[in-house]
Amino acid sequence: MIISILSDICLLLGGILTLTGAVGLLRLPDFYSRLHAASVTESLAAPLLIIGVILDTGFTLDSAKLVLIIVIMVIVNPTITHALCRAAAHGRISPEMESETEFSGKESK
Amino acid sequence: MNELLGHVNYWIVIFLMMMGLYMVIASSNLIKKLIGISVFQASVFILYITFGKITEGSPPIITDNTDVYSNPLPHVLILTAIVVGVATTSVGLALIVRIQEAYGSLDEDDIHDINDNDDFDIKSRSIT
Amino acid sequence: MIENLELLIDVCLLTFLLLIVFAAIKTTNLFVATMLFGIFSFVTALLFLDLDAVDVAFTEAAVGAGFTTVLMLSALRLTGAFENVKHRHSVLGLFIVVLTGAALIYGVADFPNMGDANAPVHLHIAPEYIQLTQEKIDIPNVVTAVLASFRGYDTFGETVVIFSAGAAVLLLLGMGHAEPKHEPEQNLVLWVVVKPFIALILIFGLYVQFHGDFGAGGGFQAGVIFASGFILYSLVFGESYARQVVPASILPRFAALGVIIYGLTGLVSLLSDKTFLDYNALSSNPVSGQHLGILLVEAGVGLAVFSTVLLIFYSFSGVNHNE
Amino acid sequence: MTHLPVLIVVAPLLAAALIVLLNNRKVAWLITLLTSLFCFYASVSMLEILQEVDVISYTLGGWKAPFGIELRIDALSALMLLILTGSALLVSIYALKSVEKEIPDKNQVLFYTALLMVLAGLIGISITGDAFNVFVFLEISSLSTYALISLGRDRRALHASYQYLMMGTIGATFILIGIGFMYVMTGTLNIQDLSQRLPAVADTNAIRAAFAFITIGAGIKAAMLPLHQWLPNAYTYSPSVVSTFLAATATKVAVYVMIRFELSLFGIEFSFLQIPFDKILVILGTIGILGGSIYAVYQNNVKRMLAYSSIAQIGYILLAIGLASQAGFTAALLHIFNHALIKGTLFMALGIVFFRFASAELSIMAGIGKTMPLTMAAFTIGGLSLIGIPGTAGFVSKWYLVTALLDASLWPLALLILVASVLTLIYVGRVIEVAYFRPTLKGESQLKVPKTMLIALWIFALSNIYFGLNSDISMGVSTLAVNQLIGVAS
Repeated sequence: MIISILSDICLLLGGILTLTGAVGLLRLPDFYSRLHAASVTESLAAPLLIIGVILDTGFTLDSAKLVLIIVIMVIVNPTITHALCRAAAHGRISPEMESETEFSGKESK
Repeated sequence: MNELLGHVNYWIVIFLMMMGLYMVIASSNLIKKLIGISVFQASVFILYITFGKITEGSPPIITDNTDVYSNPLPHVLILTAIVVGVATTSVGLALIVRIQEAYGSLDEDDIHDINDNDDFDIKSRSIT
Repeated sequence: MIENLELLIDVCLLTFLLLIVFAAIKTTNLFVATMLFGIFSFVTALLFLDLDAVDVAFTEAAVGAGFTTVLMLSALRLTGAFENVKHRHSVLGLFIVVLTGAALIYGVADFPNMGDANAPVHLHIAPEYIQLTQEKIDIPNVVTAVLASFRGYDTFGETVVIFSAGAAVLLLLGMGHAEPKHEPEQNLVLWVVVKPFIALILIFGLYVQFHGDFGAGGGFQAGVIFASGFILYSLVFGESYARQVVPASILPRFAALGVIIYGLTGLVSLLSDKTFLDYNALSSNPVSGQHLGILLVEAGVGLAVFSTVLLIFYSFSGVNHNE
Repeated sequence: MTHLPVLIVVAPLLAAALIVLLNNRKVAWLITLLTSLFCFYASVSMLEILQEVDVISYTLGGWKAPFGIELRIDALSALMLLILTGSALLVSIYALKSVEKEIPDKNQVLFYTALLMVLAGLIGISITGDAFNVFVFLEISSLSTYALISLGRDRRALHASYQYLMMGTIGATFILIGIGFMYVMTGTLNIQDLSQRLPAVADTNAIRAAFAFITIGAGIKAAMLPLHQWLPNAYTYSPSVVSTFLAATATKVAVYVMIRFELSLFGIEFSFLQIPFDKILVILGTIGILGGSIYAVYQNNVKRMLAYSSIAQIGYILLAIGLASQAGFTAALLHIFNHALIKGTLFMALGIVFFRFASAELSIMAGIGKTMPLTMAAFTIGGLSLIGIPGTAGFVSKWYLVTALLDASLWPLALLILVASVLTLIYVGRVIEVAYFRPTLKGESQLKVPKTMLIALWIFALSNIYFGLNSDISMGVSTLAVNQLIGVAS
């Protein structure tokens, strides 16, 4: 019973975080801050969702695989964000200092 | 209502196919055409997989928990078709790279213009 | 309730797909269109998963979302054409599209409802496949059984399709060679993380290759995953190093070898006067014969797909193809 | 020898792989030649077997028919096999020198690989008894075809190949949609099984839509007139060996797919009585004949001229099928066979012209009747056969077509055939006039025409005359095939 409530909470929290991440991705002004918003989804929301699922299904071989996925995500996602940032810096996309919102930002160039 | 629910998948997939086909015909850029055709093919794949689904069925991997398995045959066919699709895409992309090298453009209209010029060159050469 | 939930997820994913394609049509930036296509493939894979097609979903994720996107990006890099500002509106095109759509809508009107267990598709052949797989082949994954044994000839054709795609790309672009000056910039974070991951990816590839009888997976997915390990290596550490590990010139032969392994496995049964690809001939016990046959055939597929995928990647990423 | 049906497909596929493994140009050619020789032998011996049995069935993997894939060779398949393997044999003799000249050294090995895969794909389509398998082998042949076309010297070959890739993929996907629709209504993919299960669900939208999609898909591959845009460029700019082989075989196999699906799968009753497909075919055929011929008259590149002529010939075949009579079907099959001979001859002759002058423009051919007498004589035989002069193969099939038209009391269309023949006379006449009655251009090429090319060309040319004078073989197989088709349907 408690486990199922816990799982629900995890799932709900994960869902909310995903949503905020998505909103951030749309609303934030430049490439770097958008990446920041996306990384929230990656590094917290997704593990939370997976933990929720694990709690719900109980501990089987499948949940071991899910744990592995969490581990991989935790390692890989920051690396990808790092690589993307470097690529952006390499491609001379400068962070926007003013807070003017620009939807089709400079990163498309 | 039942009819509607049972067919809504098909209708959306058909709309997806139409969009893919439109992308092929209406884009003048060769890469976009190729994306369009991949979308078109992928929607056909979804159509096939939809055939194979049984409500409350499980994936066709035999376990002790269930007796209802979705139809494995469409899965096999589409597995083959996906590979064929990728093969086509890669050949198409290779052609695109060569076209860009040879014509300096990936725009179909430009390429047609250049081709017409080539034709004209040959004619004028053969007259002289 | 559950059926409606499945349908709901379905419709949501399909709506996603519609939006993605719409955006892809609208965008004037080819890079964006390519990325959207990658997302499209990935959502398609999710949809397949929801429709119980685990093997297909796996293939779509590995091949469609992974490999195709990498290829398209490499092609974009080579052509350097990222902008595509022209829109053209073709009345004839719209007419053709609407006509096709109308014909499709007309056709599906008679279809049995989605998920109907009494549809003709589920009554003929498919039940026999599930039953025969349990009796004669004795592996849990029916898709693998149908793929490699019942319709093994199709799969042979499929392997040849991949091989011919490799040959076609090689004819068009050549093998290329790595640009010596063009080393990727040194990036310690990537190096540290990627190194163990390449090992993980390769192990995972092998797992998928040999676990195909029991769960989702098989030669195709394994081949792509195995190749993607090398592609990752090449992207992070530089292509010239990757080419030292697996030289491009050996890959066409590997691919051909894969096709030949498949073909010879089929031909062996002719010796004992069984038909082509009849794996019962491979062993005194029909069931273990089937196991052995499927193993060999999947190995051939895996080898052919791995080498072709890597070869195509080399062709696109190398330089100076037209000399 | 019971394994011939599968060996005829697997041999070229494995040979293609073997060529890559060995990676040697001469060996590649030799393997190609031996493989096509074997395939030709196999198809002839299967034709012999078919004199005694109705159909050769071969179940793959030891699974019986609707579960496993079945190879099914009836007289119609055997006719296609004869065309395919015969052309392949001659083309591979011809290829030795032509490929050396036209294809860069580093691509030659893969060229033969692709050629063998096209052959295997087309053979696979012709003998399979499984609807989905048609799609797989269609793609094997198509992918290799795209690569082969793109090897033409002209950069327009690349664009032609891309156009073909687009249209071909749409066509193949349409066929896939059609197969899916049939599958969803019947639950099976085996053609034999489908033809038994279809009548029960024939009166549904889904089956009618399936019919439409398969027809359009095959129509694109066959370059049926409004869907023909890919063909002229593809034939014009591809290397000679490729255009010869494609002109002799590729579109015919697409027509075969159409016949196989519409006559033996959907059945004559469905195709011609429930939906008026015969009328549609007659209209499309007529447009094709006239449109193709008129376009051909205006071309200055002889390869392109012949490409448009091919579109017109597909029109003849479709028109003959559209008559929905025994005579009409026989005429269609005969024309498939004879047209392969005709176009094989013409494109091979052009290939030799191209070999010497690196061009197939009409103006370049001035006076070459004197400098290349053997080549142009063969071209003339092919041309006469295309027009339909008595004593050539082209005459036989046109004669049967006109008789079939008169039987159906469609004399206006019979007149139209005559008009089209006059148009053919005009465009073939233009080439012959330039070749024989214009002064030779200065700067004559010194290249000697290799003997292998001439031998292959003349076998093709003489077969035009042989099958024009003695049509026992072609007629026999065609009649047998038609009887089986009608028998299956009734």
